[in-house]
Amino acid sequence: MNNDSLIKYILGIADNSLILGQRLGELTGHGPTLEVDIAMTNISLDLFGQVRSYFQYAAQLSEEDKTEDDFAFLRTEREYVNVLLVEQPNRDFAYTIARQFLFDHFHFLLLNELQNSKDETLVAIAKKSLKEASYHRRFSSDWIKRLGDGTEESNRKIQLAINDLWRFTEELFHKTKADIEAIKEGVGVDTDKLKEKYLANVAEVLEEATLQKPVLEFFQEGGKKGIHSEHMGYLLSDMQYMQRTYPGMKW
Amino acid sequence: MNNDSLIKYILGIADNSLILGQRLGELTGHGPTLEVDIAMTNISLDLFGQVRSYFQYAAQLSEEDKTEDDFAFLRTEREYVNVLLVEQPNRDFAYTIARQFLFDHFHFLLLNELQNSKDETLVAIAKKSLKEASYHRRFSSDWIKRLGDGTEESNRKIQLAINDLWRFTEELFHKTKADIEAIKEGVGVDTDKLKEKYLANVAEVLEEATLQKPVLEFFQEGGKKGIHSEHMGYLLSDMQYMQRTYPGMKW
Amino acid sequence: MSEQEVKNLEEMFEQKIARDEKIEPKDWMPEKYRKTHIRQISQHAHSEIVGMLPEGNWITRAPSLRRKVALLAKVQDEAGHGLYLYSACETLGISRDELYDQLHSGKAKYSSIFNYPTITWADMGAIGWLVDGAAIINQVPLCNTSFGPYARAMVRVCKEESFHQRQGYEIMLTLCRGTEEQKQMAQDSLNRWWWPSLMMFGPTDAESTHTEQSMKWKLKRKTNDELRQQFIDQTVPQAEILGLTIPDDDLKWNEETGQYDFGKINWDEFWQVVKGHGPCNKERLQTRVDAWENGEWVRDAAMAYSEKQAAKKVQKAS
Amino acid sequence: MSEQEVKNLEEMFEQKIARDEKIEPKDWMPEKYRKTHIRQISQHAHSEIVGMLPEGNWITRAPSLRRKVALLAKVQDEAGHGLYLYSACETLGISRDELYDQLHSGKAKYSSIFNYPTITWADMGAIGWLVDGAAIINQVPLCNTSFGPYARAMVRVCKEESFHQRQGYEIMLTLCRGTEEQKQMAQDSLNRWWWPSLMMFGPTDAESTHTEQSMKWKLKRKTNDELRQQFIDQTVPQAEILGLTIPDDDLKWNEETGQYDFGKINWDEFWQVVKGHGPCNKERLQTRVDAWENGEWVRDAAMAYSEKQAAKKVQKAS
Repeated sequence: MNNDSLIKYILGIADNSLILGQRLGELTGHGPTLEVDIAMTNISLDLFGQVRSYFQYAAQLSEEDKTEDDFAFLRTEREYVNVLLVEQPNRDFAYTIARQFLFDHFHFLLLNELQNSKDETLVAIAKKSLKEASYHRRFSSDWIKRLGDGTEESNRKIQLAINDLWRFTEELFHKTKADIEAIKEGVGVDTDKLKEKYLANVAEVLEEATLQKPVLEFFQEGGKKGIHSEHMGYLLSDMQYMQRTYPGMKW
Repeated sequence: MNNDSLIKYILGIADNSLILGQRLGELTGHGPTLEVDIAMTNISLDLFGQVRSYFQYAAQLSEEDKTEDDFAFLRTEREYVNVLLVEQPNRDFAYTIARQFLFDHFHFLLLNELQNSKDETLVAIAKKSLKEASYHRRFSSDWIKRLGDGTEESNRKIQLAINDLWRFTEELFHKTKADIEAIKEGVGVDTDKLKEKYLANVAEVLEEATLQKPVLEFFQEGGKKGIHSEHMGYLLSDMQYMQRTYPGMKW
Repeated sequence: MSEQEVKNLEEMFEQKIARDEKIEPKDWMPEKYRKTHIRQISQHAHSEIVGMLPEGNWITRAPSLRRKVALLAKVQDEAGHGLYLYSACETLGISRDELYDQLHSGKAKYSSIFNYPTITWADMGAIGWLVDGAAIINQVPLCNTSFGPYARAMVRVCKEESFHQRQGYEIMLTLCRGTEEQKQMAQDSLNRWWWPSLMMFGPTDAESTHTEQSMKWKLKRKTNDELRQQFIDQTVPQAEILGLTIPDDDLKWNEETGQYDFGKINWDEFWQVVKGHGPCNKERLQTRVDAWENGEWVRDAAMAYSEKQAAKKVQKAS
Repeated sequence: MSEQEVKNLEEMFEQKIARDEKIEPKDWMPEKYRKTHIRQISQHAHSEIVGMLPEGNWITRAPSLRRKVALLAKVQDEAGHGLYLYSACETLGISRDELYDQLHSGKAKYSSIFNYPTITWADMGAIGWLVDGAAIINQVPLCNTSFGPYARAMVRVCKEESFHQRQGYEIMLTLCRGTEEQKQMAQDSLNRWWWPSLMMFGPTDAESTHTEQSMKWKLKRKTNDELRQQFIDQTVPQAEILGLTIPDDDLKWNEETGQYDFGKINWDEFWQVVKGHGPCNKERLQTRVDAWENGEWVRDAAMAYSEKQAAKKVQKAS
């Protein structure tokens, strides 16, 4: 497949890690316990590590003279293609964990499949990232159980967060033009094939956590087309602040 | 006095209105009642109107080819010289009103004196702004009374906000080099002469509001030297977002 | 009252409207008239209040002081419209708190257009140009509606809306005369707001309910489809001046009808948003509810204070 | 225990320390030793935790991915240091909750340096270079302190701090080799952090309490002034390499003493900050308290869950 499409395919994966990493980065120093603080920062670190691998590869593929930081910091909001789920704010710990949980289960399955890509660099990144994603998934699932089967208050809060964020789960499986092309070339993962497993895995944890799996008629989408929620602009104005204010400088 | 110093003197006044206007702008659409929402937006509008007059004058004085927007949007954080008080966040309505109240009483006295400046443009701006500031002062003082002499909860909240923000009041009267020069030239207001009146006026309202006037040993300063609180960076990253992201464009 | 008496009153009432006389709050009116007006006026008021949010989203990030001031003033005007409209509604014997309750509980609706996110500065232009443009077309006939307080409120609202619309168009014009990036931003915004703006006129006449009754009461003078057509015919030439392309491949001038033909509206999307599942329905409602709940202690304080003041006055007087 | 017995134990205890043997939690120790160590170790732990905040402030705004990752990792290390230190402290018979209570109520102190705001990216460099630099000088001797758990924690802490310090210096170096604007940013940051860094060594020896006892227990090996001098002598040449000017007109090399002479420290500022009136004392404490209070329901849930799980296990076993 041509480099441009491949870059787009890569951004479709990498932007999720970038924006979720950024959201988690907001929380460092504010966790409910020191141990959780450390664990969440760790997930953020893992995600940014993955982002760097993806963007370095994209920079290499690009015909323009680009760096990983150009991809991270110098796109307009409309050019970021992360799903809406990952940009949702840290309303409270329940939302943070629910967001993480709903993403991790997808992320794990995606990386697992990405190991079979025809693109060797993506295979290498997938293999390295899969271990991390597996740990993230365990961490967030464990917390879903703790909160779900903890106190009455925590059950209420985590159920509310799951209910609220559920509308963003469908988009995880949507395909852009670049996705479809990458799948045809044997490079990309056909997310359709992950959906059943995703829903089963998520349902299993929710059940163990004594939580209800939401039933929804309508889902939200937009992020993959670069149409984000109003939260995104504020996230970006902080994230891009230095690069925009001091263009072209090295740090 | 030379233009550079005069510009600095002007920024020392204008930046307070700019940053406070920006803080109030965050609240539009989120007020406790529609009437209060409208009133607060009105104050924000007045402040930005004043800012435009000051910055247009500063642009005129500047030897570089500058516009009002350059002053508003294209300085680094260290170059804004507003007092710490006005950049404090909208924690809740009590903080917003307390901040407004503590600023308005100063602002009114300042503008009142500025009418006697030897600089005619400043006199004109002062005359126009004084009416607005007088209305702001009445609005915020009335709310101090309502909250202070309202319910037990509102009394507790507004007292807390007053106590917390009191430490920023001393800086209102501090003088920069440009201030001292402007005073010597008969252009600037000697804030020393406002202090007693300020404290008396504020005390009078607090008393009527059944609130305690805080007694403090230590005060905070920094804003007038461009050393701001950590809140300022986030305020600026939003405020400057468009100008930084799309440099040199007209809107 | 006997059935006959009611019937007589109703007849006189209908005649009054037919003569283009205004119904005033103190006048007798059928219960259905009252209810319909409460529903429509409050829905309109809620739209103004919720409509503050998508634009309020760009106040802190407006790209120039001039634009920031204009945007603040515009959002403030919307709050003002909300205020007149709530007042007009209150004359029908319902309190503002009840009206808020209906909004916050999801019982009352507001214009679906405000459930789309404002994601670029150009959206401030597109909203003024298209959304206020569509609103005016919907609202101008209401300046002559039968219920006096509503008609008078609408006169004022329409005047300001028309100013807002010009302002929005001017934002678009500036972008379109700017850099390539700015022009793209304008085009992208038009692409996102065009279809939702067409949906502002409501379902096609075939699907629309209440129309006949509303016509009689002058709550409506033209059908949804007529108004929609008027909007399109008015807007297409404006887009041409901007040099922007309307995102509708089927849009073309029809010599025969003297109107533009246009493509199929995605009514599934329309109903999804109306039912509460648009991109921002949850956020908008949550924001309103949060503002209301966070403001409770403030309203309580104001109430307590004014009661204390009143008591003091009484004490002095006695 | 008789007075004589206590005296014997104390003597043995002092001899053990003198022989450079470690005191372990299970060993007998004088009450004052225990209390002094709780105070110092917890103060040190609190400093790590509060110290996460000024740097955490720049995580979302770090200027490159590489720097963002490094900063996240650094702040995470500080959380890790907090964890070892709280654990070391807990071996002295105090719970972590009690320690937090002391922090949140303002009873326990933490290093005053963290009450200054981080207002530019260069502050991430200056903190690494100067603050971690000063911390290392304060802490290296503690790797050989008498209380085993503290000494072992410090070995790990110092190793990481020294990595952080190099990293901070490297940030400064990059800025100083960058554009004029970046160099100015570095200079400005040095101007703001220099004097507070000197204050990190505490009051002058003349004003310092506890020193003698602390020396005996190897909680201190050099006096505040000696350590401060060591820091200055080490840092001035580093500033020269950067091409930055130390903001002290009185700073100059003294051939005779083989050390730098330096200007007067503003002890009023020092005491103001220590007493809780520094630029960010209120914000730092509020942030910690907010995190703790907002996390309460989470900790409660985790507790309830683990109790349920334990109960289930017991049920299965029986």
